[in-house]
Amino acid sequence: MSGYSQSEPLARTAPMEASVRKGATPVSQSHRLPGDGIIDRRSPLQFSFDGKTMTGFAGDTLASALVANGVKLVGRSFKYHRPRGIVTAGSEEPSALVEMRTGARREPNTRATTQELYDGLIANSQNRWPSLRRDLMSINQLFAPIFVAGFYYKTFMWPAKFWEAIYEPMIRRAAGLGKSAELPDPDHYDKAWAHCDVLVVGAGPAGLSAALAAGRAGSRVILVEEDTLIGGRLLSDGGEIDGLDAREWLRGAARELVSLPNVRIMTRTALFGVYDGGTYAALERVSDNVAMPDRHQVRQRIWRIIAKRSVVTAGAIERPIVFSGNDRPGVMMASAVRTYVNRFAALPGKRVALFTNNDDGWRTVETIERAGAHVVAVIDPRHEVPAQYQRLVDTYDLRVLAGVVSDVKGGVDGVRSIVVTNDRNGLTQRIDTDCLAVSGGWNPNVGLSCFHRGKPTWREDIAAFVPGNAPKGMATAGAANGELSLGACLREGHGAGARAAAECGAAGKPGEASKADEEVYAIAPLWHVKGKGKAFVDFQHDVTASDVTLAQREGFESVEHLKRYTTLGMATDQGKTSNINGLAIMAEATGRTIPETGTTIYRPPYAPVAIGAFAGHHRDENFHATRLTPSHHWAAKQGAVFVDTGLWKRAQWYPRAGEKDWLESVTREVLAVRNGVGFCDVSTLGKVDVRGADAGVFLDRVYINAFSSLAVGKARYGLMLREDGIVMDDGTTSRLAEDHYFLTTTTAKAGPVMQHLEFCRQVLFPELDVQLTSATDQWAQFSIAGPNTRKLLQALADPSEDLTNEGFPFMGAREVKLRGGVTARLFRISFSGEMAFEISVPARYGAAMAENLMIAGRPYGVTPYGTEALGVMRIEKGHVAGPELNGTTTVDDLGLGKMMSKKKDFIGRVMAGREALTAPNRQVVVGIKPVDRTRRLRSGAHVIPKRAVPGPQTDQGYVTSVCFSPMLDQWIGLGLVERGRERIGEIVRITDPLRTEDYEAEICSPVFYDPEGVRQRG
Amino acid sequence: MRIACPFCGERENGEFTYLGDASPKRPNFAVDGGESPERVEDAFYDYVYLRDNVAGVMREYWYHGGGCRSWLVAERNTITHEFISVTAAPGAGAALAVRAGE
Amino acid sequence: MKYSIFSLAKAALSGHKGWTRAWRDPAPKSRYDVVIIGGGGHGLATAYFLAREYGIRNVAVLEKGWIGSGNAGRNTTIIRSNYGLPGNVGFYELSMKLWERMEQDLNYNTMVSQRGIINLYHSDAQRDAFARRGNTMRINGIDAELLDAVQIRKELPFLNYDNPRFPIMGGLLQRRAGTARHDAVVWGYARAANDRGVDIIQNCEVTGFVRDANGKVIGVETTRGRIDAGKVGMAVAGSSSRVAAMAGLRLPIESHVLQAFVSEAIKPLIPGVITFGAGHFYVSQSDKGGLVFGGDLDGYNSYAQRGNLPVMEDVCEGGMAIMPMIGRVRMLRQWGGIMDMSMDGSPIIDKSPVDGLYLNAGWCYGGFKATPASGLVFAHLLARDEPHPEAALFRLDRFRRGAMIDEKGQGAQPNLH
Amino acid sequence: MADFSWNTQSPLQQALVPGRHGGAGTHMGVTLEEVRGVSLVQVMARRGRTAETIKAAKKLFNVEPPDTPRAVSGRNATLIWSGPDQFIVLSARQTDDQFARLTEAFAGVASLSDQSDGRCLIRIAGSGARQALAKFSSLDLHDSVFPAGAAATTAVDHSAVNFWREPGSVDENAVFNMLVFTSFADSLWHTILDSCLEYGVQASVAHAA
Repeated sequence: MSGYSQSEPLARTAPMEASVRKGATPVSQSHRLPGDGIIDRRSPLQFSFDGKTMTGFAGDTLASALVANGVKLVGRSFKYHRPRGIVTAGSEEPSALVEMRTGARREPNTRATTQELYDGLIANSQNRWPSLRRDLMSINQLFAPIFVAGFYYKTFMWPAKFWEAIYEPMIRRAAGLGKSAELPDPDHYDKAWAHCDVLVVGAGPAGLSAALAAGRAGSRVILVEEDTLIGGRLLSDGGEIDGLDAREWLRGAARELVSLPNVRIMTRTALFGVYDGGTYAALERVSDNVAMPDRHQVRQRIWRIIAKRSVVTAGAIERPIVFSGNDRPGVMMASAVRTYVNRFAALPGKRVALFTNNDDGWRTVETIERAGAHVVAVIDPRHEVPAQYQRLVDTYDLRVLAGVVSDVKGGVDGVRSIVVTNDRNGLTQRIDTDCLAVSGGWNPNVGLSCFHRGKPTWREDIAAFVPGNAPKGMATAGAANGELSLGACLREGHGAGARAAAECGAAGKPGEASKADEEVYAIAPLWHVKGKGKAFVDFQHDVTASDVTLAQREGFESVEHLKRYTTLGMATDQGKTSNINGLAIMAEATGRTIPETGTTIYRPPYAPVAIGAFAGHHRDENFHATRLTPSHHWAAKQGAVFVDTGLWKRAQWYPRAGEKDWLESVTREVLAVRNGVGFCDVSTLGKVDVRGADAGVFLDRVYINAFSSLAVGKARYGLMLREDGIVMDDGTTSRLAEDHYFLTTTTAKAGPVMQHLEFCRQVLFPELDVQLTSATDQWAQFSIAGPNTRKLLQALADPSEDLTNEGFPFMGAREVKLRGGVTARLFRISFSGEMAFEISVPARYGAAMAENLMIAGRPYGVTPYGTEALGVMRIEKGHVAGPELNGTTTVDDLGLGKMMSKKKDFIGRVMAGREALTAPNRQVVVGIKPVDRTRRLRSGAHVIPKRAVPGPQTDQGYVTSVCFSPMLDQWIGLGLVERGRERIGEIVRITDPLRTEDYEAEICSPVFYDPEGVRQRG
Repeated sequence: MRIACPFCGERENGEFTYLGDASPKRPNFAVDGGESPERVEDAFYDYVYLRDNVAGVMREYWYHGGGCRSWLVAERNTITHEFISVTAAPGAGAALAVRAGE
Repeated sequence: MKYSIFSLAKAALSGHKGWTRAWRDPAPKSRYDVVIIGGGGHGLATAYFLAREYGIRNVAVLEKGWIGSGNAGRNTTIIRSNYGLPGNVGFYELSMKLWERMEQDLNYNTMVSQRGIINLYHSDAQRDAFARRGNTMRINGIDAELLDAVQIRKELPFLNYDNPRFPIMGGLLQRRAGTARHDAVVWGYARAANDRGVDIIQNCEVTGFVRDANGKVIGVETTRGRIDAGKVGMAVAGSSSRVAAMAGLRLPIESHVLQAFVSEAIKPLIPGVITFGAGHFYVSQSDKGGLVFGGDLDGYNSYAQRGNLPVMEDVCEGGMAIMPMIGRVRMLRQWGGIMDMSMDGSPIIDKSPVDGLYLNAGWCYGGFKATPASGLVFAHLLARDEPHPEAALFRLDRFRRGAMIDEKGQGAQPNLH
Repeated sequence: MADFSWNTQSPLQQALVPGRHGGAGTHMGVTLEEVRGVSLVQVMARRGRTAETIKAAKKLFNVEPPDTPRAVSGRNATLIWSGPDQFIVLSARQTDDQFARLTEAFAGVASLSDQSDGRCLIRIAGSGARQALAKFSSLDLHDSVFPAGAAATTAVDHSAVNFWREPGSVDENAVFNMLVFTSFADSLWHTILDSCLEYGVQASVAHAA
């Protein structure tokens, strides 16, 4: 569980997964600054990027380490394969995506800006061939004039066959970014729950204030932060709070929060979704900062956080400006430049140009100059220097240019120079620089507040959208709410935290809000600098300003059409840096305002989440829980082969040495039962204790036949319908006492039937005195069948028990004492058609029962049998089961119409009478025997008239269940056949095109064996 | 989604199963009560198949099968997923109850 | 303006300034022969076929938002005709045949990609059910193959065959199935219908029906005024009950939310469509590289177009069960669509009990693959006042008669279909 | 003929390996324990007989059964709320007629069902217990919400579980009890164990006294 990570050791040692190329001497950190920064210079870390070994420090991200090593080129773009560098320092990064790790742990599209550096880290660039510097796919740029938005909808249509054969494979190969691993993910994941009163999202100044206020007030607080450290922009921009240096204040705030037992801080934890009922989802990156998770530790963990209130203080994202060449490596957001210099002591450029349309961008000047680098020019379209920054101009003798950046020159090695155009007199000049810092203003992070389809509202003064109707219980504060000054963040955060705590009933005092300057933030919106050359809106998907205007010309004016037609904002960054610019350009093109144009729907997850994390523990053998029968381990010892039926593992058959296949084993088991005695664990059948004065009346209403008339000590076969008249389930139910029935269901329907019975009890017939308890797991139940069953039982039962036909007639049910002092429930019912009993003992005796049945039955060659033999015998007897009770068959279809009581109402009675369900041409259950006795019959084969041609008109039904019948010595089956019962003896054609089989078969009675039922009464 | 079971308190919806609209009432007729089969079938057809499918607050059945096994009647807004109320079915527990509709 | 590589190249020379609107943006006329409510794939296809096949060109398609803003733009783009029951079998095959010539018909690349669908089975019972269905398909002249584990391994070597839980035993394959670019289908039909004179009117919400003395529907009230119509057809799956209620109708339909997900773009990994038989997971890979996947309904009535966590988890668990190598691939987007869940899982295309009002509803999650056929048969119904032969069983009264078309055998419980 | 021997078997006989599992150092953050030899009886009041049921219980156990999700200790038994107007009687299994005698005591006022073999009792405690539980239980186990004696019927891995915090167990010594379905026990044990491994687990078997 994540604690407060600044008090954790920054670097964990772990074995390296694939070794960084040793020998190669690491590149020195050419762009690492001497200044402080929040990195641990005592722990140097080695890593490799595209096979080149470099070093960084604990506390670095991969991006900051690359910056420190002077690396500019990091990736290639999606469509044109243009060289791309690092644009931001956060999870909004559109360009610096890398393939992390190798082999089974290879992980595509990881943002270098959020990946913590660790010793032995291996990263590679992606979407390039053969190499990042010499990417032949960049030939696509030559076709750029053709590859405009939506071009593929207009071509690749002729000839039709070419699409799958040629065009599409080509497009698919070119598309996509990184490569997924090809081996199963070796790491573990889990999912956990957390509960709190107040959830604070984002640990910047606003979030810390909110957490402090709510925590002091005494409410249960969870503070989540996606970064490894708390502090947000304080870590990059510093400032002064309560007269203290920001970092000093931060340490104090951290100390206080940690001291509050009701506050829990979760770093490396990104909130990604807001769901119903105050459910929030977050991803904790537990081990992504090491090469391999520790033993017993997970890679990532998903948190479902249940909160009464939430305060979203997720900050804001700096906005690029759209101008020609704005995607060149070395063009970086101004705030990112400050982060790399101040937090990571890494210098993105030595001769930095700044292009900003707002006051905040000007902060960058001091950062660069103090770092010993030089600001070659500040380009501000506002034509005047903000008052509070005039001093900078004097101090550093700044070159300030009124106008815009109209072009950027450079290549794979990054920016070389920029062209500045004075938008008033049109004069241009070229300025040499190795880094262009850009600030187009700030977009508050409105995503989380819009996940319930809320619409953000436009604020003209900051030229940005702010949260609109946020989900119930959510408040937003600070930059996330459009308050961009440090002072306002502290004030708003504190207020929101205090309010949330109060709403949760916290009685304590929230204390005072910390104070800081509320600097003015002035901005003159600038979305797009018109001009020649490609001006990018969406860096990752290569959507340019002209793509947006083309979409507009073709009528794709709705923002959703724009998105879908140009793929703007559909890349892995979900348009965090591009959407607003895109719709601003669309607004301009359509002459609408930005709020009129509106935003696309914000959709979770806020940042992409590994699929493995969502699965958590539930994979491989834990994909679903497994249910074991009481005799499971015993059966396993006998070498049983198990089959999955629902969640259960059941013994399918018990192979013996020398048997060549399953059929031989199953046939042996059947013959052993028919000629001697065998037993089978049927504990998986659903069992329900039905008790109460009205138990009988209740069963009369849920079954089609009567049960109130059933005598104590007797069992009866029952059928249940759904209210729509279709058969739901069947089973035998016994009356053990006046007010106690023991009901059984099929294995598959145990759960649904229990739910249905409770519905009948609590909703439909609440006046009845009935109590229901599931007894499925309480009893180990075995079916014992075969002519020697009675002998076996007499050996097992107490001598005082009369098991003769008179003492225990067919369909009898009662308790019996067994030798050794165990009491069992004995039911004389038969699924196999043989003389048979079912016996139940408490589950703890299940294994002993199996052993004792073997002992008691040894003289009679007792044989354990599995579900296959069970199936064979039920088919030989024509008993219907799952394949016939398929959710579309009626009682009459199954040939059980006689069971339907006419004297009472019961669930499904009325709807069962509808014309189409009682039509004479329905498909009904019959027996089917291939004419050629050597023929193998297969389930799923269809039945058509003898000389007919297969077709929709001649299709008359299909084979539902088949088996090889040892008694008839041929394959037989049950089927659903049109008018089947009128066609007994008719020869039909079985057609099975899937398995290219076609042969004749006879329709016969479904009861193949002992039709008079002599044996089971014997 | 969280559902406040009147017996167990607020729980994950994973503990519950949904059945649907709680407004339709099962027609209650006596066998050989003289009703024409047509009219009885019509009544059941309506009960089994036809739905208001409300966009807004609807009454619906939830079963707390992963909990206290009570059938519940909830009022929930199908546009916002917000629960307005959750009450127990008439026959939940041992409470004396008359048959629905009587 | 005809689309082709040549027109594209020509336009390139002029910096693509020459392209015009793909469809006009007309103001509604006061009367149309046919008004279709709903500018999704089905509504637009219906208009297209009315104009092309039945010569009815005075047609308006009314869309309350932007065309394709409903389920047409929210589905997982799968096309297939692997159904098992009379009614569905012929209808979805008709649709498949229309998909196969769509691009040439529409002069629009809708990226119909027949890369196949494999429904995996994990038990004998599932195999038998697939065998029954596959044979039905073959008997109806539709391609289907039943593969065993060895054959599946040849097709999909990357699946997890060692999964100790519910191992893969085989699958039902339809090679002609696949995917199509869902938005392009909407735009293609819109452009083609527009070229044949159909008015496509966006941001025009129907607020009521205009009825004559006998109760016959003779027009609609909209947010852009009254529009008279000879006939009114509704193709508003997801909102069918709401629109029908304006005419006083109750339908055998519930609205449920179905979620869909897409991963970050990765290099080609999955050839066609795969569905997991022991859990709720199906997946394909888009041409852009994202894994497009989904699973089961959230399970409760909803009009919210967004779902909840348990289903996301359930779906990803299914994915990891058969494709554990996608564990580190990230889910990029999650969204929800509102399904018209009918009481037997099959659609309703029929005259409504109200004269002049025609229904095209109850698509459950079969709507996208049905788009072309739905348009054709609904156009037939509107033009001829009798059901198209391939839609003869999709009648509204089938529930009353007991003639349900219930592929899953779940009965009148929409959230189980 | 010689009598048959009826050895009993726990559903965890294979899954539960007594001893230490997981963990980094010597610290064992969680203790996992299966309690064998228990008698479990589900008591459900008959329609309109709740009052009589409570009276009968009071007479037998010298304590009123909980009418809200709680567990109370009575004479030789713990009564655990398991739903409206119903509770589970947990006691040590002694004689075979235990269930019969209880049934007699509640005759006519409540329906009883013997669940002694239908459920498996697992106890989890230790400093890491709550953190481990958070991975498989959606319950809020904070002292203020789930104090000693609190009970819940809930689901773990989609399987119904009777869950309660041992009456009188406080702070670090909080003990959480789980009654899981017998057929699920083996599978759930692995889920629970996996959730505990990172904290270090001491697994053992206990017998109800």
